[in-house]
Amino acid sequence: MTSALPIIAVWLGALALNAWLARYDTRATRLAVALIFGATILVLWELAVRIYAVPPVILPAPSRIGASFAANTAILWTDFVQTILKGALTGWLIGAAAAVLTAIAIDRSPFLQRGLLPIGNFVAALPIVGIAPILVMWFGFDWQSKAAVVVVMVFFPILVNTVAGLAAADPMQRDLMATWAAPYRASLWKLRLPAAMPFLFNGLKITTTLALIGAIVAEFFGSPTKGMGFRISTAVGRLDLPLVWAEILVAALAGSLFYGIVALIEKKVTFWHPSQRRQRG
Amino acid sequence: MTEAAADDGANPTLRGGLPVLTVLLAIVAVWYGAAIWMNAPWVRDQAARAETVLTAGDLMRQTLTLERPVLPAPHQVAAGLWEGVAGQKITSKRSLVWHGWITLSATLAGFAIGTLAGIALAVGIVHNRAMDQSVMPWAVASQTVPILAIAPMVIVVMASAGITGLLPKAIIAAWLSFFPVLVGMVKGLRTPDAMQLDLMHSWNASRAQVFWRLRMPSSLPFLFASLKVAIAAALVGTIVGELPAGATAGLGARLLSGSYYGQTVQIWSALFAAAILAAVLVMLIGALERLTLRRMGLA
Amino acid sequence: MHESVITARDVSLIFPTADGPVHALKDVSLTIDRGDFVSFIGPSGCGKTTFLRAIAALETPTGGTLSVNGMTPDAARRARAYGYVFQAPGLYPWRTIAGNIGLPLEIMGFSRADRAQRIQRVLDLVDLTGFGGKYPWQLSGGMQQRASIARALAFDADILLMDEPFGALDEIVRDRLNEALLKLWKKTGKTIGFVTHSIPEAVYLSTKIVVMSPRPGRITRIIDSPLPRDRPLEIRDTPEFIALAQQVREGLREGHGHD
Amino acid sequence: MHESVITARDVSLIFPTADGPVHALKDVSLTIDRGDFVSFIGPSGCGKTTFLRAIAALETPTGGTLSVNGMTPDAARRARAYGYVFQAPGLYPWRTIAGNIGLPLEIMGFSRADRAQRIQRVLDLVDLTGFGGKYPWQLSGGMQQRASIARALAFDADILLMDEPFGALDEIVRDRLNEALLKLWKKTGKTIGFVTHSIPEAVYLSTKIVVMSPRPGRITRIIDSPLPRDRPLEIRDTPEFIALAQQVREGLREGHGHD
Amino acid sequence: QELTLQLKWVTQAQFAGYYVAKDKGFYEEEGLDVTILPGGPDIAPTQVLAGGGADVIVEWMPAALAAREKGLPLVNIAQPFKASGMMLTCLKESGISDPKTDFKGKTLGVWFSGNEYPFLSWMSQLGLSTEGGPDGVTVLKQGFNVDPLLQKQAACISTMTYNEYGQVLDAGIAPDDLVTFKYEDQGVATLEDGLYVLESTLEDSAKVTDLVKFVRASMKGWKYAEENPEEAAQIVLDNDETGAQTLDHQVRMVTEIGKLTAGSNGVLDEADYQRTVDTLMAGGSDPVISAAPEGAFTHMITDRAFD
Ligand SMILES: Nc1ncnc2c1ncn2[C@@H]1O[C@H](COP(=O)(O)OP(=O)(O)OP(=O)(O)O)[C@@H](O)[C@H]1O
Ligand SMILES: Nc1ncnc2c1ncn2[C@@H]1O[C@H](COP(=O)(O)OP(=O)(O)OP(=O)(O)O)[C@@H](O)[C@H]1O
Ligand SMILES: Cc1ncc(C[n+]2csc(CCO)c2C)c(N)n1
Ligand SMILES: [Mg+2]
Ligand SMILES: [Mg+2]
Repeated sequence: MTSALPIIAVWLGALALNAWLARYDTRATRLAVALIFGATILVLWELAVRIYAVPPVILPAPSRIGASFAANTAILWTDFVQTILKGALTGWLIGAAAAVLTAIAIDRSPFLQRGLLPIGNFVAALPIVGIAPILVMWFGFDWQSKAAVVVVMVFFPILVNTVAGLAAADPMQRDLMATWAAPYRASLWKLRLPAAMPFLFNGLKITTTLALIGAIVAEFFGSPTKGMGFRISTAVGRLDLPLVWAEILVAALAGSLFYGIVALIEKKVTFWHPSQRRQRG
Repeated sequence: MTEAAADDGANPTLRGGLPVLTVLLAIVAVWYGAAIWMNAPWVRDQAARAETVLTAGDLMRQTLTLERPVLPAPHQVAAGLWEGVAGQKITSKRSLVWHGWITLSATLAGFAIGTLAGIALAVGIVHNRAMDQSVMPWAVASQTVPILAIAPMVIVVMASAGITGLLPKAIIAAWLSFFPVLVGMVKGLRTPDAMQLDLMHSWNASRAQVFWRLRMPSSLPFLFASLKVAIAAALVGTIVGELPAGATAGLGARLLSGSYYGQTVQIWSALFAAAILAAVLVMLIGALERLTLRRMGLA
Repeated sequence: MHESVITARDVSLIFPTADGPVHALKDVSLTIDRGDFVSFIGPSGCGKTTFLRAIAALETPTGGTLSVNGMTPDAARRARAYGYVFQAPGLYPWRTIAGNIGLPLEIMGFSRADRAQRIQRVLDLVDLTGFGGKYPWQLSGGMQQRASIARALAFDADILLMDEPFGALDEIVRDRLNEALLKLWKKTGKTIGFVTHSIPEAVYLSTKIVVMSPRPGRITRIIDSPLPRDRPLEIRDTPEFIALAQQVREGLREGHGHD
Repeated sequence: MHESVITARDVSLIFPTADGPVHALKDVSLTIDRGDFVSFIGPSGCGKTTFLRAIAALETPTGGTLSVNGMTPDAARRARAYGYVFQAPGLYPWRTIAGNIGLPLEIMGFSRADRAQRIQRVLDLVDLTGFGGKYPWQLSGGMQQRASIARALAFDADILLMDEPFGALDEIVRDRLNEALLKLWKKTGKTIGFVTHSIPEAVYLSTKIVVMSPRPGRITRIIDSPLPRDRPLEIRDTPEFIALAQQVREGLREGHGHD
Repeated sequence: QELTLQLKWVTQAQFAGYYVAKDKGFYEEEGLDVTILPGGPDIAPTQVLAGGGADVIVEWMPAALAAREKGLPLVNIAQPFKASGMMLTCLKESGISDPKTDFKGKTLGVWFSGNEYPFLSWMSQLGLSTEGGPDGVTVLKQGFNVDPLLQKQAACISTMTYNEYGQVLDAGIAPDDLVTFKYEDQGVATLEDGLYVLESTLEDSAKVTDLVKFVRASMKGWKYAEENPEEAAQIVLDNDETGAQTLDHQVRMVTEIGKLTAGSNGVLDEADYQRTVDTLMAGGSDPVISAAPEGAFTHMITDRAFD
């Protein structure tokens, strides 16, 4: 029991520090709060691994992961380019574009709405572990098949959100368009899409992380000898857990960056939405 | 849109299954075409190896009846599904119903845990500045951890702690499904406009009251959109969790064992079973959504 | 020039609601000629908004016939016959005030230069010079309402439908805008449908005053104004004006009596 | 009974916006006594809404001091001193009219029976008997506005702040509600802050009329009314009334001149 | 006495001996209650062992020795598989007949997750780079099945004599259209399916006794399976919870497995061990193990089981 004391002490200390910092709402303190939160987790992890002598082949300590990260930067960079830049990003862009176009088609035609949406639900629910082998069979071993998996994975969440968003314009705003006899394209560009943006970005944000998962996991089903998924599965086989976690660290950093960029664009694009304006009370 | 909705109500065929049927037919047609096209190289190769000459009819017939096609034809998948669902006692290990049930129970458990966690975190984020600033980046980071990589570790660690069966799978499912709920709810809970919040403020409503009477109701459209994504994610999580669980039971195990042996028809049947399951779940949430919104006068 | 622009014959409109149908309009018949300035006045809930919406093809009557410029309201809508000011401002939050005013102009294909010049003109007209770059939520309620009036005036629709456009404005601005509207109307010969709650406003502006009454919504009086088209503000102190106002007030009383 | 309830001393409020700060209030000083009925009148954008919001602790002044019941506005808010009617109805679309009116009552912990009875009473008061079960979007604009007034009246706050509550109503309903409001005020001795654009309304209702002017928003005149507290509608034809109205009109003109 | 065995792969005839021993009551006769956990592509049995999820694992020696170097003290206690079943299977039409000359510029499918070592070692013996290019070979991380060969995404793929090779044949390709290179024949064979435990387990005398009984009963199961392939296949089928296996395939697998277990009585042959170590140490620029392992196997269990 007493062995848990340092863990509890660190935890409470960090909690208090953050609560105090959060009262000063500046850019610097916001960053600090997030970093302290993360640092706390890492310290707790390190302490737990050391105090309870967890075998490194089960869970390596952050210090070991850091060392492995530093020692393998070249490999990590190659894998990052292969999996994230080529696989995830390409797939996400294609998937998002396809989903938005489909959402517009669905929104335009009630026929398609009734016909495509249920089937869209269905396609989206195809589990990635089932599609990945098939897509690897169809699109080959390289990043193209990973991008295809990502396309399938991100499509549905973006579709659902965009369809909801296109329905979000309020009646008076639509009536206005009607009184101007705005052609479909105009009301799409100038009303429906802007009003859909908060929802669309909801979908885009959720899928940033799905894209990474998809690209990495698809590599488990066949890949060239590089890529994060490849490295993770082979490193597990060699029990090189620090390398596995270093790859996971890269994935987490890349994912947070990706998400952050999308969130930033969201802020710029949907500045007018109440959730983006300063909150009162 | 109002016009479209009006047309729609006026035309009874649109309310029925006609659109779904049409789109479905189109898909099946494309699918058959693709099956012939994708399986043809193999059939031609085989013919060349056997040094026989193929007529167009032979080619077509053979591409649609291969035992391990690149892309199975719709009727092959349908037969596989029928065989898996109706051709077995539902307690049989070859029954898709049995495997489906195992997957479903873990999915629902994971979905419940994930949704609760997502909502709880979102509530925390909206109400607590320290959480607002610290949780989100790490929630994002948590989702970028490739689950397929850590799922075996989760299973192994939990198994060594004596936890096996449904719970480890449910936890992986929850891991994947809490995130869409979190993102959607944070947005949804922040949706009320300034005037609505000001009113609450002028009544000195407590945070709980603002939450239950304003934030929660106005977040529902976002919540339901997220729940649909989350339940699909939970299913994926469960299936992923079923792989390293020793690939013994559940649709995930079915999928994978189909993969080992290149049993495309079995893979596709399991895939469809999973997708049907998910589609049904998503539709249930959709129905719940309509019901709730109608009761709230919003639909 | 007695060409009729809007003809309503026995128009009825019923909203089905959860607790029974609401008779928003019942047997409404009315002819509006080209160049008429018609005010609609009546207690809240009597169907003024609904009737204006039906003219603009935003609602479909459940009975009777309604024609605009000899076409269906919808055909007229497609021909861009309407400028509409809604009861609430309905500005798009993602566009600045100038952007909001410019929106219908963009849609109707006005050139960039023409747009800029029109935006400037209507901003001046509604006293919002210098606010073009602000976002709707940065303006006061009255300013938003004026922006929405400016938006409807920016393109030159033949028929202007205005639903309580000046409700949120103070007397002085209101007077100024009333004058401006009259000037515009005389210059352009537009046909105007105008909902108001102010009897003096209705009398001052209109060539025809339609008094309505609720449950079911219907027309109780149609009063043709004998006032000349040229109306200085001082006309409001003439006996004709006061008599007319009295007539409208009586019409309103009657309607209320029916409750 | 000259106990001061609201005291503003040199209150300033500046909104920072992308294109420079907006001076919404500048050096506003005012004392409101218990039981006063104070009207705010002035051109659109002069800071009426902003001042009311500052009193209700919905905005924080950037300069000067403001106290309510001897406390800060925020403390008064916590003590549930305010009933507030916003310029737009602001009804919650997922609640019926009765549900909307009952909402603050629920929040303040009134019993179910008490709630039902109060809802009934205020619905009657604003002439919406029978509409309790409808949703906001099933009502006309004026009906929505009345519902929002009913909501603010349902719980008995000491201080009632009303931002153009009667803007969307016709004269007759408006007269009726004006009378009802006066009766309520006399009976309960509430302190009322009231924004309006109608000079007669301001004069008819108030014990004190505050005339404001924009850019920067400030008080140009404070007129104490010599009219008695008992005011039949006919008081509007008395010379005192007309003189007072003229005074207000002049104040307004001055303000507009500054543009 | 309870004992948990973690398999390297899914339930199939590759592990017939253990399933037969369980179903035929051989474990029970020894007073053991054995739980058999199937593996899968994402299960590293070594990790399960380290996490305490199993007492004994079935693992290939390269992976076991690599884990040992990573600080997980695995010890081989028995070796039911004498010969290696791994080979490279190529389509004849790809024009490969001699490994020394024909692999250049080709794409080869290889299993990773600890199974790649013998392949890498072989390539380094042949002097071929595995980084692609005209003078090397392009390596694909092969998934679970033989699709890359059927789809012609690779000229050759890794197969086991008892499993994937049969699948290629099942897919409709005649043996005549194939060329195979057994690792045994290329001199790079490494020991497969052995039984491994942690060093600490061997310090517990009660556990050691259980292991002795376990190995004895398991070998009895293996011998029974060799003699009754049909029945063994049926037993495996009964134990397959996924319901994905077919009897034909499992019968053939038992038969092929029999050829690999035939030469073994469970005792590890030190010459085989040495050859495995040599192969792994020769592994090109990035050898799998850097130093000859010490104490990576023990005869203690088999000695006590079969004396
Ligand atoms: N959130 C805001 N951001 C920036 N400027 C604002 C904001 N709210 C109000 N203003 C500005 O403050 C000034 C006063 O606004 P306020 O709403 O108080 O006017 P008002 O007197 O109520 O006008 P009206 O009669 O039109 O409602 C206006 O110029 C307005 O543009
Ligand atoms: N969408 C709707 N669903 C149901 N009833 C409606 C709907 N819209 C309007 N009504 C009803 O129709 C009647 C007429 O409404 P309308 O909005 O035309 O009144 P109005 O004359 O414009 O009133 P106000 O002066 O208050 O704006 C009202 O009783 C209202 O409750
Ligand atoms: C991902 C993955 N692919 C292949 C193997 C190799 N392997 C080892 S045992 C066995 C069973 C033979 O049918 C196979 C295929 C592996 N371990 N992991
Ligand atoms: Mg109206
Ligand atoms: Mg205001």
